[in-house]
Amino acid sequence: MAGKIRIRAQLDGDTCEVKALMRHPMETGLRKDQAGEPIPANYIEEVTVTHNDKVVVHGYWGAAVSANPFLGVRFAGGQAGDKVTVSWRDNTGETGEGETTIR
Amino acid sequence: MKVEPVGGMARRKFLRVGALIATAVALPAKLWAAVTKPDAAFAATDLNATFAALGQTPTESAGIIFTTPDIAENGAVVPIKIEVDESVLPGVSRLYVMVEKNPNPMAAMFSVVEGSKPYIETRVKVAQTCNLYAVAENKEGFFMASKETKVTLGGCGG
Amino acid sequence: MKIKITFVLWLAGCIGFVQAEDMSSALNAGFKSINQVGLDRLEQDPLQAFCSKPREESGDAAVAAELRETAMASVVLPGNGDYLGSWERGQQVANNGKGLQYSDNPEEANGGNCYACHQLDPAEVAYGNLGPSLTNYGARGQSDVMLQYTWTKLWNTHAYNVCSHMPRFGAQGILTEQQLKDVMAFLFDPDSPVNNLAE
Amino acid sequence: MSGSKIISVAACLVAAVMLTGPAYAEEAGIFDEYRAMFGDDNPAIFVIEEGEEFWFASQGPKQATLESCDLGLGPGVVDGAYARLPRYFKDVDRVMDVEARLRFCMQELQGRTPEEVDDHPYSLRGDLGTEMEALVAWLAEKSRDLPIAPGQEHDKEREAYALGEAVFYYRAGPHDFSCATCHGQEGMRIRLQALPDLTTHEGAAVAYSGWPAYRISEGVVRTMGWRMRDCFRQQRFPLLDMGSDVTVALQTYLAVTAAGAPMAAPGLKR
Repeated sequence: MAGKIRIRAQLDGDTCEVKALMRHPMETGLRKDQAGEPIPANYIEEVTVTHNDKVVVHGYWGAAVSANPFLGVRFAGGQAGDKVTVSWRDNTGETGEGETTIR
Repeated sequence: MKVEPVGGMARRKFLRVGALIATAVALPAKLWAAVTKPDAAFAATDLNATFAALGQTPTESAGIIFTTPDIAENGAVVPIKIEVDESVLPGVSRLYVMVEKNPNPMAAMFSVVEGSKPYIETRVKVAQTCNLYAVAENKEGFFMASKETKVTLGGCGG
Repeated sequence: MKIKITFVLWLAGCIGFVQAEDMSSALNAGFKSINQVGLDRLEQDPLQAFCSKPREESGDAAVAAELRETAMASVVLPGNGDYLGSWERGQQVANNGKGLQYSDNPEEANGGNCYACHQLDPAEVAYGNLGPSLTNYGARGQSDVMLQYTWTKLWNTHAYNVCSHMPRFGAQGILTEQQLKDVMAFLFDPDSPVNNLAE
Repeated sequence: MSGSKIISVAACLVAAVMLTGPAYAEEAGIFDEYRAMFGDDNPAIFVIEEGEEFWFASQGPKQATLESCDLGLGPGVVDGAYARLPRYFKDVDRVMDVEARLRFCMQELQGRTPEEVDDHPYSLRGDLGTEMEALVAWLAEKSRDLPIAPGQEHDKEREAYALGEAVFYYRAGPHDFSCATCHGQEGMRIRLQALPDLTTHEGAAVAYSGWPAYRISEGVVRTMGWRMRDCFRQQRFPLLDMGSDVTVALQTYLAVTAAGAPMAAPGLKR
């Protein structure tokens, strides 16, 4: 169940719409737990969306992106069956990756 | 007096922050080398300093279509959508999301590779009622659209 | 103190009874004390017991009258006859929903959480409607009678409405006398946003 | 986004995760625009998957799975089981809700101690979820769209209803609150939060069918048992014990009042 990503990639004319949901706490480092101990910062810092192994959108994030992040992007030139991936790396060096094919 | 966590002091043993996230795939330390992270902009603690770190205060542009809710039920998750009218603002290669009154206004920056649409949907934390900014960058410089989102106090207040 | 009460409940054509002892033992087994909140919180006083009937049932009128009198007798008016504190502090009390929950720090002042149920400052959109709107409350009058009536409502609302949903902020020690004065000022002071109709 | 596109996106999602219907099914009003922007994307899908993984995971001293847990429809039957709870279980001679039953199965089948099972059933701040939340989310998903049909044939099931109703109206604590204080009238809200009238079928149906739910303010799935515990916290009562007779009774009262309405959980809530 590690670093899971849910991806949907759908064609609308010549545009491929990608929607991704990532499993990540996106902790700011500013919160405290119920015992009053600080919860360490843990957030996705970098996200990449690729189409057939070519980067189409790349993001740098701060901790202000919400927990279990959602990302929607669009690109041209996709065909049904093409591979789309979304991958992330967080501030602790952990990574996650998901893959789907365009419908 | 220290308030004990509900459920006792036993340390959480499952699905703790980070515990869930094992390294499933070996990825390079950086996912993409083409753009470096503008660390100063992410570290800035007010909007003007964020703009300064990017190098320019953006000018208002009707070419940015920025959708956020007028009023959010919860500031922890505020959906945003940025679209660009490419007939007004062509060649946009970067999009930025900023939340004026967050501890660090810069929430996210996106590089849009040629062939991709300057289009982003995501969800951000908004600490208190304030303006949200969508900033677009092209060869001409920086452009922006802003919109206020009201964050309400929820539930029983406790 | 424990009050012996019987709940009469209709269900699928037959009558079910929940005896007070069964109720008490179920509650005591169903809850655990935590932090500053003990199982004594589960015990009812006569007023709580009287007001725990399903809404379609009304209680004995004589008992209700007696409970109203008891509530009225519980009210402690401010010693120096000065009802009004600071509306600015009262506004904070009205906005603060914390206090007396096991998740709250007992060393911090309790809130009144007025906005949970009432509209007050018309500029605040996040208000509840379990109670009536109190916007422009000051225009209802500033007489001693009005001040004493409002103080009594805050101290022990059951003096007027025996099974009101509103907490007994004074009688139960939820708010201090000073906090009550501050809330009074928030309601009555002409400079308070409650009475600012410019919005 | 066009209507047909919404449908096709949703259909795609059904195939992928068996999650149907608008994710944000609550009362309409001032937050409509906000809620509409969430579309069908409910992070509960991760938790549902995790719940399935937990069900089939060997755990405890006996290194057993929960696969033979009897949720009322026979050992291992999960489809539709959630919608039929709470119900009487002969093997323990008491009425149980989903959490009480899971707690029982974890002890019986897996040999886990009550201390371990009860240690931390609901997420604390900073958690991504717990085993209990994940299992309940998955089981609710397995009853999606099925009518709420708690047991009311056994005497103990009817006693649970009667106790639940009595607890619902039971005023106590420094604030004199009962469940009915907030949930006994129609059209009410606390601040801007709509309060379902749980004494009516319509209100109870909205409330009962939508839990468990992904709570966006907390980033975790919360269960009906947690919802009740947290209501009592705000009522200034002590800590409501998961799976206790009081919890089971209240859930029975609510489920019976909501009976017949289709389950729509895990939902998406504030």
